[in-house]
Amino acid sequence: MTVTSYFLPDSVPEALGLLETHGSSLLVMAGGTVAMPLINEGISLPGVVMGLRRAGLDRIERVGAELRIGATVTLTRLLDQDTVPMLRQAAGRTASWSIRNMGTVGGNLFTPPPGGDVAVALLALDARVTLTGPRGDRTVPLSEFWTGFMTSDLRPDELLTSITVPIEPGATTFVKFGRKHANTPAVVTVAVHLAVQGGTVTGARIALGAAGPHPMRAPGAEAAITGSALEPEAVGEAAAAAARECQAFTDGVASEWYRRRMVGVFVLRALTELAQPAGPAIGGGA
Amino acid sequence: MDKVIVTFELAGRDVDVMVSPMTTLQSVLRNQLGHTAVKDGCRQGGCGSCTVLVDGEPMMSCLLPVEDVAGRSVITLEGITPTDGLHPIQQAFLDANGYQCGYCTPGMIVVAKALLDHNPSPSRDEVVDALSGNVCRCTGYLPIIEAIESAVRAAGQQEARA
Amino acid sequence: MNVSGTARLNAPREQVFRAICDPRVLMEIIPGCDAIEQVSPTEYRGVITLRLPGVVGAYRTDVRLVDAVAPERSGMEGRLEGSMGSIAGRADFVLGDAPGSASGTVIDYTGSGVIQGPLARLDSRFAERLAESLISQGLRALNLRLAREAAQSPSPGGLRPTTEVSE
Amino acid sequence: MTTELHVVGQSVARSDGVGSVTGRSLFTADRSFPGMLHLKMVRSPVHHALLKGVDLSEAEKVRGFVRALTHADVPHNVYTILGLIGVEPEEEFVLAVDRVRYKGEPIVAILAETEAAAMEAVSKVRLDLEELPAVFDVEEALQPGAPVVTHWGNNTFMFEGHNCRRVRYGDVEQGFAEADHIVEGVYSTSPIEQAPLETTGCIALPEANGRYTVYTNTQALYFSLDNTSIILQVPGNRLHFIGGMVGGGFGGKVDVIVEPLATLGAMKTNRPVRYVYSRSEEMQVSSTRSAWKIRVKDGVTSDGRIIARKVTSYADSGAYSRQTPYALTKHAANAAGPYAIPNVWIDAYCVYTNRTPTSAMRGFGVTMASFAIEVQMDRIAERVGVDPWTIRFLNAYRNGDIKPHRKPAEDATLIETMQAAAVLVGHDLPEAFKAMTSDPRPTQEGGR
Repeated sequence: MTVTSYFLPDSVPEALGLLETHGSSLLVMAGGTVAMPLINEGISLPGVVMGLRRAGLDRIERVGAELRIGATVTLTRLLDQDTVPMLRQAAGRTASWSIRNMGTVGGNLFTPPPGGDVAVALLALDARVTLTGPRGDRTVPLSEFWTGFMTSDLRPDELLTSITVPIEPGATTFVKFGRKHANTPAVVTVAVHLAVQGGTVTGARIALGAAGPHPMRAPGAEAAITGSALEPEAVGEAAAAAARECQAFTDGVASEWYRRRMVGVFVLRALTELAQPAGPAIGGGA
Repeated sequence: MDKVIVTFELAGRDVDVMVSPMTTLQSVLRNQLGHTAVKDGCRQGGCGSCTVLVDGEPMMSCLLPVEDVAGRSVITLEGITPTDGLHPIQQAFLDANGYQCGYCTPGMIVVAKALLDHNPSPSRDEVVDALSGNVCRCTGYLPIIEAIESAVRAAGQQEARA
Repeated sequence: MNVSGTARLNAPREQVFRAICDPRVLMEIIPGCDAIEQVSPTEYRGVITLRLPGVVGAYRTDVRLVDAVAPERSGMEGRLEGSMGSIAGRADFVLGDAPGSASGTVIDYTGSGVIQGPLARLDSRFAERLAESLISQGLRALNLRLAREAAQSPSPGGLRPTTEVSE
Repeated sequence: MTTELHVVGQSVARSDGVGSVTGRSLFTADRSFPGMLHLKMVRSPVHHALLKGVDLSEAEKVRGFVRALTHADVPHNVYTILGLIGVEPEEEFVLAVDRVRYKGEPIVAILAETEAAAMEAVSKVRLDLEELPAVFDVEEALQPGAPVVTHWGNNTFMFEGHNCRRVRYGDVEQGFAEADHIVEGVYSTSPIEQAPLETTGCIALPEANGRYTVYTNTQALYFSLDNTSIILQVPGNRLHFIGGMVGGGFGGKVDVIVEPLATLGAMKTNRPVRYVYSRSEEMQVSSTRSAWKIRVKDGVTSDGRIIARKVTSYADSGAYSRQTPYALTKHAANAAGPYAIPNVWIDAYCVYTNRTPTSAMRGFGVTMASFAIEVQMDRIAERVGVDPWTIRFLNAYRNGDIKPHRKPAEDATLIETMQAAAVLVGHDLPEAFKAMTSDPRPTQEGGR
């Protein structure tokens, strides 16, 4: 189908109305960095399309102990905030300046691996997503949002409208290993958030990107370092656990065996960095 | 399938174009407005040869439906080139041979302009990072980086004298 | 395009086999399935709507059960057709008794097909990963449904229904 | 008397520089013409299959569809571009007839009013395909029972009755027997896509006088014109090819693959036709540099002289020949490297697989030979216990030396190049090597 109509609703209610009118034949798009290449190549041939650029979802604000990010906040604006440093790191390693000016945080959650590096950081930060439908909002932890490769819990009559990130003290790091220094899909991405008390890890969230059908936590690795002081044995065990439990795959960027080994290498590097950072991360602030 | 009229500002003046829905800004600029300095290297947001400034920010015009820039200001290389002579960045590219086949050059210069507008004296790393979305298959990037750095120096001396 | 996979289901083979052949069950477990009708004892026709990032569209599908040997195995030949192109092929599944469980079943499936149209232009591994993911979601949904069925009505023959649901 | 050089050694401003930095230089696809049609290709979705039928019924209903071109519309549906220099047999088709041999092989060209309409129509063409087993590795392709790719039954190009290009010089087995060391290695390179920033493309316009103007970014203007003339059975003087700016080529734009069909489209519709590759087409379908597997076995004396070199190499030509038989011949002439070796034995196979056909890229055929030979030289140096400079100076060839394919070496410069390189990297060569030249050897040592 060549596109017969392209809508730019200027409010969420109007957008939901369009979703209801056109149902499953309506392609929803935000920054366009996922949909437009497929349309330009003649792989995706939608009839009716809705862009969310003007739907009023581009506010980013700190609300108490949370950072609330509108779904169409661009990645560039994540670089301008320092409330959650890991989000700045992740955005900085994603695509290029022009693409960061267009790509949105909400869109990043729908980018199939090996893309979607900001989504990996959000998973490690235990973010929640707000899904808005005709019957109002519902909130889903990001860890339960993805249901498979390119599929999610989003219902046909809903829009993802915002992402909420808890602002917690803790040691965080974000490591992306790609074939190039910048503007490159990941071989593997590792995002870590550690809650630390008196030199001991009391809570660990390790998220892996490009090592499964969607960004995934590594519970085995998390268990291996919880209760430790990140001594080499614990870090080594966590790295091995992550390599075992990840669901690496082969694509044009890297093969399954290479990704599985790089998961081990980069979880080790990420945790080692947190173990002896420049500043006193263990027992220190965010 | 009904066409739509879209109005936006191009190089400082308003233009109206009649398009089929969701025609890309790249296609409108190249095929309807004669701005063929906007190149067509991939249409996937991966090569940067179609970079334009939208309200002063670099964007890939191949991924932008023209409706999305309605009412906004668009600048292409045609808008950066003065009516006579060359923009200092263009002169720097010419002097430093910051091009060979010329296909990536417009995108490189548009991004360089946006970079210097934001940061008049960027470090080499900042120049490299700004260009990370622009692919060049001929020069190996060094002459392009050196061209931008010489434009920065020239602008610096300009200020010193002003 | 080639796909394969396995899953553990918490119901005896006979129940699993019946479920897979029941259009009402298929409607519930196939992700995005809007409609399905049985047009003959072995033929089904339906519509599946997939909303994937960057792509939308409804896909007409018609599937025929072939070489069915209840409750052990069956083949499925069919075609999926929509705006993204078409996939024509065959899948086979084998139901085995789950080791170490009185009433569990292990389903192993393999499938191959020829993709045509726009979807064929993507890296074939992309389509394979998508298909395997959708199938595993379907099998997870089937498992939940079987567990619910078992919980509501104790299965005949006094077998104690297992309520533990495994991934 | 030193001549003062005005250009050589100076940095001269290029005449087309202003056009590039202002973006005013027109590239092929920057042009558009009223009533211009867009050509999009229906391509094989599989690597190897029988093509039993094409169903255009749905495609024809698309709003903006104008017509389709199939193999029946092509006057001389053969696309063996080296046919120009007598290379046979004719084996590749402009549009597939009853078989497809690589993923992306062109089958049906769709002409439509807009690109969107053309792409929609392409997505609605149904192909009746019966998939066949495919082979992707050169050595597998040569095993008995491997899937047959070519129409003449074996998976190699035939060079004057032999299934490989053969070079025999001296007695290599004798050399191995006399050698103190035998050094062996296997070297393989992968296909490389040239990926020019501007994709392959052209626009063909029907002129009033029955001629056709074709704007094209080909690297080989008259090579394209001549091949188009043969394919369309139209005398060359009715084709007016216009080149100009080329947005990078690197060998990727000598395929002559878009001009024939765009011109045919213009002929059949009497309207301008634009046929430009998308980036994914350039990556998947435009011919790459071939992958190569090279086995080298050397016989070396204790003091580092190479007295025997046996090379067996396989070029992966992909599904069709294109330029690879020519590259293979160039390879065979250089496979022994720039060294004077008395006993040389070379077998070079041009092998067909179900990969994308390969063609030219920057010194194709020789670059991979250099890769293999120079790594092998380092290995020999290590085995013999001399440094990499010495092994090369010892064996370097000079003008007048007879090369394995029985041609005297002319304008040999390996010695001078290594001497310059040594200066650049600050490596102090022994006096003997500094004094060496590529001049012909004194006669008493002659006949080497």
